[in-house]
Amino acid sequence: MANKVSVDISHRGPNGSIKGGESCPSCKELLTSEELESNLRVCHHCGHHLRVSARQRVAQLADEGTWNELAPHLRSADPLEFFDVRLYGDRIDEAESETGLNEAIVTGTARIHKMDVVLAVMEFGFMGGSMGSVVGEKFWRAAEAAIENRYPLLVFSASGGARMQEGILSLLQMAKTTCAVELLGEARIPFVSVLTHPTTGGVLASFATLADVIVAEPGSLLCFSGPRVIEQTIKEKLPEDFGRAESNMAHGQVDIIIPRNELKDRLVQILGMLEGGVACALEPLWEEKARPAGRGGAFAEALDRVKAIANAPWRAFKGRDREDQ
Amino acid sequence: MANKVSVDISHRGPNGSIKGGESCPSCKELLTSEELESNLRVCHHCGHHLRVSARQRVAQLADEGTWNELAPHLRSADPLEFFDVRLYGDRIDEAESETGLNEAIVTGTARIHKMDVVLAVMEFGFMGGSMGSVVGEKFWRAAEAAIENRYPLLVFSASGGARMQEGILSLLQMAKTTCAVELLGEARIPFVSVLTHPTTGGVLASFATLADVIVAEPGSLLCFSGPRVIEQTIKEKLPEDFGRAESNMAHGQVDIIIPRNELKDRLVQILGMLEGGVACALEPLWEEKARPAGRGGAFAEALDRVKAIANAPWRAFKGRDREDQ
Amino acid sequence: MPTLPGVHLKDEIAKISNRLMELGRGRQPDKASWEKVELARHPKRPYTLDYIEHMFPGFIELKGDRLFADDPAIVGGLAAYQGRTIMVIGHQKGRDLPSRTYRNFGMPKPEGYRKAQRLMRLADKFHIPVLTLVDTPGAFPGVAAEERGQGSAIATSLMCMAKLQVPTVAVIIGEGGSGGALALALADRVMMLENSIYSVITPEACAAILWRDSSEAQQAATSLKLTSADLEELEVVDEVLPEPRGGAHKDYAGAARILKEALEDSLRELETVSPLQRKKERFEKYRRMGVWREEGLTLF
Amino acid sequence: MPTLPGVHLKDEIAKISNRLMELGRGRQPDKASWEKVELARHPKRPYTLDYIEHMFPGFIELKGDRLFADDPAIVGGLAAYQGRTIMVIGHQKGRDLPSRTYRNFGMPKPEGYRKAQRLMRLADKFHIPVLTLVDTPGAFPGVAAEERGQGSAIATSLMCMAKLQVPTVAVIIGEGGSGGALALALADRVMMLENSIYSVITPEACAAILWRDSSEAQQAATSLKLTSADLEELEVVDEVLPEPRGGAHKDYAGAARILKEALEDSLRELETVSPLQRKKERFEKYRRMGVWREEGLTLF
Ligand SMILES: [Zn+2]
Ligand SMILES: [Zn+2]
Repeated sequence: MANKVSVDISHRGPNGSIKGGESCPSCKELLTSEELESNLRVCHHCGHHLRVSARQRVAQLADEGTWNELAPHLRSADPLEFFDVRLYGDRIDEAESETGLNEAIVTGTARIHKMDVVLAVMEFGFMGGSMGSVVGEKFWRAAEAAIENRYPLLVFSASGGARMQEGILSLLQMAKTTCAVELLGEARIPFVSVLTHPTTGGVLASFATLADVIVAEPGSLLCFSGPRVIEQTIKEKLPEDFGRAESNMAHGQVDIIIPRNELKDRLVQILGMLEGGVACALEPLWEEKARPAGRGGAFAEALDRVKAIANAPWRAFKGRDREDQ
Repeated sequence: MANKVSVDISHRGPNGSIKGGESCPSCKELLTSEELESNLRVCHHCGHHLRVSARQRVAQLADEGTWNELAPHLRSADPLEFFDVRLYGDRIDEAESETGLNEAIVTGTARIHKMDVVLAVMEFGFMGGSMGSVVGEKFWRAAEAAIENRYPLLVFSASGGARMQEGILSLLQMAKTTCAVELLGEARIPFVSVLTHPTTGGVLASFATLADVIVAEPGSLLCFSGPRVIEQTIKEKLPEDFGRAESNMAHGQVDIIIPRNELKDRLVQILGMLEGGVACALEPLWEEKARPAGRGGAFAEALDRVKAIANAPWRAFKGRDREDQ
Repeated sequence: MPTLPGVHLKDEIAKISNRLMELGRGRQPDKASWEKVELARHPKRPYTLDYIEHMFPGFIELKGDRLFADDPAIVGGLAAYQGRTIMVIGHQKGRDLPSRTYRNFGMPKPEGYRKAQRLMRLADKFHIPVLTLVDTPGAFPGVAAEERGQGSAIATSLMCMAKLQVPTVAVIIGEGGSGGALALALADRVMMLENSIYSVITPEACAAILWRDSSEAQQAATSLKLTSADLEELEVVDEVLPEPRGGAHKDYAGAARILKEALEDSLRELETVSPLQRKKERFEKYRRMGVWREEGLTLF
Repeated sequence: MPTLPGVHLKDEIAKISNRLMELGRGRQPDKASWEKVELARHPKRPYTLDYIEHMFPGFIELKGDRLFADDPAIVGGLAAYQGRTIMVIGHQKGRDLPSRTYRNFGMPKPEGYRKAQRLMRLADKFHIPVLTLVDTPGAFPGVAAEERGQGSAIATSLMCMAKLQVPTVAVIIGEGGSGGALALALADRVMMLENSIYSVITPEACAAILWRDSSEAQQAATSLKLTSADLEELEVVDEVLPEPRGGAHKDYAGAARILKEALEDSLRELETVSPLQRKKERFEKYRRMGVWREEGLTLF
């Protein structure tokens, strides 16, 4: 199931412009690639957190050589034969060559400070991090892997919303990923969601906000409806801090904002503490048969379900030429 | 356990002043006792709902001759030997003679439109409907009776809050009644709460708002902190509609406001519909042994607990001269 | 065969063949799709409370999320139904200007979704099946709604429906608009009225984004595949319910009768299995949602 | 012997004997009670975050109710603790004017209680014991707080604590003010620091209502029986924790050490029983709360 792929962060930034340097989107200072890389792509002038590509994120977090990509061969089909001014397939091809990824999410197992996790990272550079069938399916498989291996699930989201070119199937990924989160919950697998800039629409309104602990990166835009849509509705310009992580936290929607340089340590700490509770419950001090608890009854049940589902015949996409699975 | 007591509404109103008539507190029109009684103590000029005593409430709701009072002998002790400008015992005596009740709540079984229920009605005339140990204990026993008989629980609240003269023991009744509601919930016994004027403080902040369906009478004042306390805090006069049932409903705190002349019919309808779901679930169409559902596992469990608790040695109050129970 | 980054012969062939197909298809927008959009939004189309009136005479509306407010853009409550009880929850639009404003044009705020969740949990507690009626342009896009967690409210609504032990039936009766519609439609059975639509985005917004021209809405409506027939083909809905002649707006009672029969059939079927099995099947269904390919398979 | 309405010989005798007692007792307010009130409110008394700092170095604060706001008057989060995890939740006062304003003088709004509930449910999910630290004059009495359901927020907080499967320990560390305090104190073990108070109403408010004179607060403090010694006698708290010499405000580290030891003892004890048994014992405990008489028993 897993497939070793080495992490390569050298050749592409999130918008393909890493060669030489970039100017900080906030303070406009020029930052060299070296400065950026050494400081985890945080501006050392103003502290602005620049966008990080999925592969860079994996490199920042995973212990050297521990990344195993999951479901690396999943790619988009064109179930609606969608046409607008361009072909969906052309858009996919372009996104692939710009990002070096074949979808808007990469998933894998990794160790972070020696802790085994399932890690899923969205790539905003891939069609705006939009969630289509492949994002949903990869998320599901990542959740499955977390349950099967009993690893916690750590998800970094960055998304403009739904993949319009997959129409209603794109919308339904919200339901699908929610069901995956419910399975995680029944198995008592810790799930931590890190909201990065920007996380909006259907991703914010499904798995990203259903985690046990919701972390945000400083300054990230987090909203369901985009600022432009809201401005059209209220016919006013929005305040600068609209929908930012800090505002979201004040409004009770985010547990904790963690600057990028502390992220790795703090995430391991949080995951460890959630695991810590479960670990203790695995060997209870009491004897009496209590209701299903922890990784006893509920876990076994959730696992059975997942397995039953995994054995179910997958729905075929149109025109496939041989059985997958 | 139950004790037949006939319902007598003739001699006393909520403030002992029913002889002859009253003027409507809202429109100031004079209303004769006959008018009031025939219209369920609703002003036929302006629709204002005048306060109803506990006994009047029982008479308005219970089918003729079906009321069986529960725990009629429970009365307040004076555990703190509380003293202020008057003795607690004197206050109790006065409240008893003013209301003809021996506490701020009466509980019993009754039939309402032929539906068996456990009915608990608070009496604001009894020391402002304050909740002391007896109110808590009578509520608990009412919940027990509901579970044991599998009758739904219908509670009318009217309270100024805690019974200060019982100090911390009064506060703890909030915890006690909450535990009783949790037992009802585990047994899947429908619990409908009717908030009447006024319901405030510890009663609002415990069982009264923990019901499956929260009903309010029109115009009732429903708030945790009293208007005077809030006015002192914000140093402003409150708007007329502050904390009223209608405002509470707009703010999402109340399910439904029912005028008194529809109350009996609607309550039976609501209780019946909640019961209806459970009744169907009692005889499921499926065969497989599912998780404990309805009045199967969860109910049996809740009942066991209640029984175990009922057999526990009651805490003695100071100076009692023989075993109760 | 390498995965990334990918330009492969097979892909190229597929791409060219797609381009050729594209020339032949869709340059004229499919008028039928736009017609459905207009019917779904017809100002006289029956709304949730119209169906409730015709289907459940003893309906008792229950209001409020017990947190912040009652949202009139979603209504819900208990109904007696063939000697048993059902919880009915649906989006509610207004018909004239005051009621449209009051109902916020059927666009719920977080408190609407939280009310729905509260009522669903109540139903679950008492083993009462849940029927949802879906009819919204989408969740309300406003600053305060965002601040109160519009995204989270929709997500928890989905989660709530995923968790339910009771049978759940959702019917798209008008506009099934995006996440704001789906939030009430994660159900064991999802049905659409013939002239309703269900889409990830409004055709207008889609056209504005992809064509940069909202007058291309008719084209977008065709591309999005949002009609009941499209969705049945995509296996997103389980059944399409035919409407009375001329559309539901011509015969409220007739439309309600059709809906009621479909509900009865669905519940009869759903109640033959255990809650656990029902939930499992619900998960299997949503797990199958989506179309993807794995490497080595050709594009079609 | 008839019950209602009651003037009986036995009662009369009791009444007279009470009156006689009253003449002898309490006309001088008990200075000791008022001293405790002042110590419990001492401006240098350690608050929740002070205890957390000394007890749990790796504390991670988690904010927000996921509904409306984060309430700084209640703080909560995860802490590592002897190789395991604990959820710590407590009221938080401020120490200078800006922080007092920010913390709203330790008076929570509904969002504070709802945050606490969210964190408790999270703890329950992962079998993490819950420690609550209680220190508030009471829930905030404000119009908006009322509108967002202050009463309901406290009630659901109580219900949440009643439901928990994990061990729960509550410690009154300062002011245990009314329902706003109890909302975090429905626990398996309830302890009080020696110089804390726990009362159904503030002495000032009690005096204003009963004596119609708030300067009688000292008298009210005595009558209310709000000191740790009173509450231990009334069996409302399980244990009184002695404070370092001169009071907790003289030695934060010492006070934290005492609290930590008491927590460890409590958890060790609570974890020897099953969740079900623990919950049952919790219910039995609260079911016993209160003092009443049944007819036929004399007044004392
Ligand atoms: Zn900068
Ligand atoms: Zn009047």
